[in-house]
Amino acid sequence: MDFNLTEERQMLQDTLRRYLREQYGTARRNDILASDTGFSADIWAELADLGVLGALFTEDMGGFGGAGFDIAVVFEELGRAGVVEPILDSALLGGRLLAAAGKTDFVEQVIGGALHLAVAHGEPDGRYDLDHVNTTATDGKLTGRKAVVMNAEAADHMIVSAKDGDTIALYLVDKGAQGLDIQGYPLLAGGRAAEVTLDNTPGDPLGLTLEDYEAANRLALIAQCAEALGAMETATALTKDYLMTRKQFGRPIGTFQALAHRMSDLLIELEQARSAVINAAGYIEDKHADMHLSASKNLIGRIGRLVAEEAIQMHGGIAMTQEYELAHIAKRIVMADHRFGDTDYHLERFIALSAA
Amino acid sequence: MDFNLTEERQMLQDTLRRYLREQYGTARRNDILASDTGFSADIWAELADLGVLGALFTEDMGGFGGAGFDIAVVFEELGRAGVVEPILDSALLGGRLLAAAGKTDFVEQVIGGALHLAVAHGEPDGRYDLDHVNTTATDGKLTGRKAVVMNAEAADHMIVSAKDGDTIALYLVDKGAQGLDIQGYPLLAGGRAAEVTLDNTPGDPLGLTLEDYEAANRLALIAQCAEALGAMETATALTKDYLMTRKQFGRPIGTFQALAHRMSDLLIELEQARSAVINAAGYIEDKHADMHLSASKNLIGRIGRLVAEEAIQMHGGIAMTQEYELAHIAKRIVMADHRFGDTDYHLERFIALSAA
Amino acid sequence: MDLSYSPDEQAFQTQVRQFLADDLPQDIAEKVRLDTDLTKDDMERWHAILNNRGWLAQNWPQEYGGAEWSAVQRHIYDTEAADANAPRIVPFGLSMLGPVLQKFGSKDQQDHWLPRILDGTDWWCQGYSEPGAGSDLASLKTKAVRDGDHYIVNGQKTWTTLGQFANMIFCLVRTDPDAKQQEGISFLLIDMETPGVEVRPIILLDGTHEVNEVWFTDVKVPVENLVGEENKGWTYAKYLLTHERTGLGGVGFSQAGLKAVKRIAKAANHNGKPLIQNPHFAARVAQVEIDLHAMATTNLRIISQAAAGEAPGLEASMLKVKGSIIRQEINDLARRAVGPYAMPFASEAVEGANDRIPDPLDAGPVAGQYFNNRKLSIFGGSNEIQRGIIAKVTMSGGA
Amino acid sequence: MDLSYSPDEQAFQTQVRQFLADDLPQDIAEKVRLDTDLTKDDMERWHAILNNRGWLAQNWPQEYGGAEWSAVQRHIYDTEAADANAPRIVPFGLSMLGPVLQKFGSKDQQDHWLPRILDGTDWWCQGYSEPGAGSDLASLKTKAVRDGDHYIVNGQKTWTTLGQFANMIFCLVRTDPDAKQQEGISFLLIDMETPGVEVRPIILLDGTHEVNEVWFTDVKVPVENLVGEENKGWTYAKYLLTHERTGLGGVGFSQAGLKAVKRIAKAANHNGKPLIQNPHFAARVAQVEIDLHAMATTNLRIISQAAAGEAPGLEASMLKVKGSIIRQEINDLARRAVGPYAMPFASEAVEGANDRIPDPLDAGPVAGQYFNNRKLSIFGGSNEIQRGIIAKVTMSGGA
Repeated sequence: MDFNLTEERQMLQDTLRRYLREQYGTARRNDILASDTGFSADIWAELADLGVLGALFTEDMGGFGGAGFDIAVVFEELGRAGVVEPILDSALLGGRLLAAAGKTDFVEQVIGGALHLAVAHGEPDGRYDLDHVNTTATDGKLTGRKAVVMNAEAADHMIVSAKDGDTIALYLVDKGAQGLDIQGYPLLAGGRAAEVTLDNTPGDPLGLTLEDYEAANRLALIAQCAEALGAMETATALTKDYLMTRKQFGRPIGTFQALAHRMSDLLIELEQARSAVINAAGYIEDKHADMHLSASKNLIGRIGRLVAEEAIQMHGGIAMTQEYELAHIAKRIVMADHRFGDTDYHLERFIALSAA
Repeated sequence: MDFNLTEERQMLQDTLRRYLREQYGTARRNDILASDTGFSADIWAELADLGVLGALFTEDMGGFGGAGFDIAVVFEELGRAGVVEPILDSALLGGRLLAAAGKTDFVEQVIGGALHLAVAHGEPDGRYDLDHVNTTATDGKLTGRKAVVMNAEAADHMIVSAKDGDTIALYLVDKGAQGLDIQGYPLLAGGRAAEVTLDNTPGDPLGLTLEDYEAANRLALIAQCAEALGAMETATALTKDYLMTRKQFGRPIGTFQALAHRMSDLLIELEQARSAVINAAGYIEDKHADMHLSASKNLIGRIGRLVAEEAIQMHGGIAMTQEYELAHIAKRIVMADHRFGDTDYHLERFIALSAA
Repeated sequence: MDLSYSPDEQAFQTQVRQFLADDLPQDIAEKVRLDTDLTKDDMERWHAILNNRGWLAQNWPQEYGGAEWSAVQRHIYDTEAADANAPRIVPFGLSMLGPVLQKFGSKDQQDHWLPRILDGTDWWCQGYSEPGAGSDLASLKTKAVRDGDHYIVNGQKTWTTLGQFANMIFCLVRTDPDAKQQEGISFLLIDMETPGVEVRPIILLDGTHEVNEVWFTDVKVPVENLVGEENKGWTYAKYLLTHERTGLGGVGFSQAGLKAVKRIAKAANHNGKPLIQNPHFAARVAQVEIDLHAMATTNLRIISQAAAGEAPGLEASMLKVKGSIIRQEINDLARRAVGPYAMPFASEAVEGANDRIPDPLDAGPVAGQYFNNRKLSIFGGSNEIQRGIIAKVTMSGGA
Repeated sequence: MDLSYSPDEQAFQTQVRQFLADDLPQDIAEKVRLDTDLTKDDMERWHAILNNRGWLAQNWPQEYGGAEWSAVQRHIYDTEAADANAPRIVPFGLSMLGPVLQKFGSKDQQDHWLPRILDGTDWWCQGYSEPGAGSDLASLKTKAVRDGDHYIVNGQKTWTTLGQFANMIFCLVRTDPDAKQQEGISFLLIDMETPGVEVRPIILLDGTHEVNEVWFTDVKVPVENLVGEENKGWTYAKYLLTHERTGLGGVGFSQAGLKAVKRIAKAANHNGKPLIQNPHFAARVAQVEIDLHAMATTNLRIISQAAAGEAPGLEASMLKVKGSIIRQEINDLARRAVGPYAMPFASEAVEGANDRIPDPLDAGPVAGQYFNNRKLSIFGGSNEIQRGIIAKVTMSGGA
């Protein structure tokens, strides 16, 4: 048993935390949120320079990390700063799928920050079901509709799942490909997504199946849990500061017992959330990995709701205003529940997997 | 709309509350709890004299009440005082079944307090399922086992359900009937029950079916909800008093904000519980009566657990001791969840009935 | 005990239902259903329709042009209106200022201001809260200094709901700086077009513009705009806070919201079956439905007491706490129900964004509403304040 | 980061498992599984078996005859022991008094008392709490007045666990009545057979006799039974409270409890199917299992810090709160699982009652245990006290 970060990961964490603290304050982020693209190319390039994207890939793939704990370290820091750049979808999910397909040249560009990807898997009535794919592939031509595709507008390439006969397979679709329609929109917690329609759109088969998608999806789950944890740490820290700053009847409101006890409960649950992320990252190679991931995503979902709601409530009015840091952070936390399966979805999956 | 008690019910409530306050204190009850029979014949006779048993029956049946609100008023007061005498099973459930069977002479004795009954319906592996009956009836002879039969030892007659072919029917079995074996034991929340075995035991068919049992069971549900409400009122009152009496750091602990806010939540939930009982009693003739009853029993179960646990927690050590009033009351509240279907059972039934 | 409506009440319910079916504009109802922001014109249109029917000032005495409904009638209207997706009546003039003027205003003030509330000439907003004061109104700092026939007002109000549409604001201002906390406060009516009044929007976390800051810099207010006596404003404010405390549970809104959740969950897919058949989701829905059903009865009990002349005290605080928890839980269920489609962002505050948001379940911006309705447990006396009141009154033997 | 045991730790685990399989008496294990009260003889028998193996004083240094296990080893033992239904080691002599004597006792005291703890000559109990003092130890009132070679002790202790079996009690007593709250307290060892010591049972709400009142009337205690210095007892008590704070979450107990719940729920019928297949029950079980799984990792993190020499502070309080909530939830699930059979009442305190209780699911007295374990969040520093500590330390910038 060992609960210490390796030296490399500790350094990555320190570097990234310092960079984001200095470069990714509320004002900067609000500018990014208000921008047309919904993300900053400069930040992206700088994160690539810092090695943040490379940390998501193994040495075999041209990176210098790629394990569960590398991903957890990176996304916890991104979450702590409320980063809206679509690193999870573009670099991690997209990049690891291309790495699995052996597209080493593409992966190199992803690590370098030059290539942007989108992964178009979910469909309008598929909700969180991974095997729900009605998009068809016929002779390398894709037809169907994909729902809430993150980063679709900015992506140079899109990875699209489709059914070729009974088999779900993944295809690479180029930006501007024929029959590809992208209807973009902003997201509540920042960034942009799109409804993507394919109409006989040419796609390059990646030689990947649903199983490969599921493998990448596991990494996305670690990342999403870690990101939510980081955001919860910020929400808790903001609340703690506020409770000690804001006064009523001449004393900090945090010294009133009801709020103090509720704050304690948040801190306890935060430790639980931290353990959930450690479990997600630590059991990723375990034969029960999916069960552990569902346990973690469920717990992160439950604790996330509690932390977001309690942080807002204990702040009071100020937390209801868009310009206050917590507003954005709380949205990141709650919206994390809408990605890769929500609290109930993973509760159900945990029950099925633990009964098996 | 009218939320006032009729004059008669108000009088019944006042009389019963006064009687129990004077005659059914902690010391008296502890004597009863420690007794072999687990109930007091004197109390029973006096309750009959006060008209408490008669209030459970309609005028047609020889009583002077019998409606949902009559039952609710009686059992709320019994619950408030933590009464352990098996009025619910013996007088209400048993009595109303005999009334449904037209046994007016028996009902008269029940109302007068002279006749004690037991209802043997549930079976060891039946849990809360009403239609789970494996006991058989062949030519008026009953064979099978009945589980946790309340008041079995003291009952003059037992009403037993059994399957005659495919039909569940009810039979009257006399005390001391051939092949009747009664293994009694005390109950955690007071009173006694027994495992009852029938081996070719003669039973007198009452002409009642499972539907009749379900009708009587509805009244038992009202009673059980109301009893739990009364006990919750006592638990809440005891806690309120304790919080204002017990001091720490020179002030009543109830003035500390955390406990004060939790006390407020209990009071809010107590109002919810009161409404649940009103709904149970008020919709008993409604075509959706079962849905309303399940809603009420579910809510009473949830609130009951909260009230019992919070009352104990806010008291601290003293509430852990058997001799303190709250210990008994908390047990009554929690054990109410194990009768006539628990919180989960009724949640499921509510979902089924409200989808229909 | 009788849980059903009397024949008269049933007849009234039919009348209300018919009116809503006939007269509620469908474009407005659709906006309410989808939680799209209503324009000022939408709200004024609906007020005019209600006023035309004599149902705008539901709680006013008939002598002032009110409908003078009973508590039960108002409950019936609220329930039916929520079910029909009617907009809520903007309360500042009708439910808040009106009763204060009727009780404490001069004859001149009543004659001047009350008809203008009914016919929509004035749009009122409320100037109570100040930055840093939280729920503690007694510590307010906005000053009004008497100068001849005028007061000179300086200070800042915040959380002013729909202040961007208002031409008038009723304010609590400090007129005696030396008096103790709750004394020395006056109740002043201020024309927002007076020089020195500035309204600045506050954008809420879901991107909506509902509330504002209102700044006063040397604003001249005629003395005839003082309501009642100088330095007695706290009394009037308290009257307003204790008056009109039924309906705080938002039963109608919750019932409408739960209906919407069920509709969405019947349409939403979950592993190839409707989400509503998923036992975990169904359990959440059922529990909040059971809670709501009990609270509706609690609400009726309080209304029935109010009808019998008893002032709702603690029960109002209880309803506000439980009501906000239930509504917020329903908002949570709605956002869960739509799955990934909770993420797209619709906001009037983001230009043109409303048009392009996919919404295959026809649910509206449920995640935005989830965040927006966190306000229910914060504004208007937070749940913590309410719990404090309940504890204080109960523990001192008051209940 | 590595969540798995090292090869050495795995080997140790195998050793422990083997020992438990070989040496744990089956009659005792069955009593533990069914939560039947253990007799004094049962507990002494198990202590002797452990002592024989050298594993009784797990945290003592080897120089005192201890096993000197690491935090991880102790965790492994705790988990395996809970899984095998081994009785817990009675902590008063071994985990509480032992370390205090080793740190603050005289050589004579160590030589005399420590071996007697190991070989079972003495059964210790703890005299800290007093009536009315709650979790506030500093306000204690039991007095010890020096009189020649003796102290004369007068006062009352309460919540004395297993005091009915003990022949010795270590007590906090007030030796300087004029000193401030936490000063003037001494740590005294008292032979319970001394005249003037009286033990009175407290029956808990589930009918069990676990705790006692201990009364002292002019009890003569030799001065050599003073540990350390007079009036410094608070320091030793604090050492004891901060020492040995791993394992507070009761992970092993919860894991064993959850396993039992699943077994019961597989056997219990619910509408013709095993209860465990009921989605609502399964959801409750799954959620607590997920909570517990995370807390087990939290527990390991703290153990790993302790192994690295860091003193667990706040984390211990956090574990105690969360651990009690999880165990109580598991107790709640167990009582739900057995349905109507939760109602029968088994208690040693009721003569002969144990024999006649029907228990078709072989679950033991789950409802009694549900009530009994409400103590987890009350005794040993209530959850409210722990939350206060967490808030105080965190808010003052300590974490």
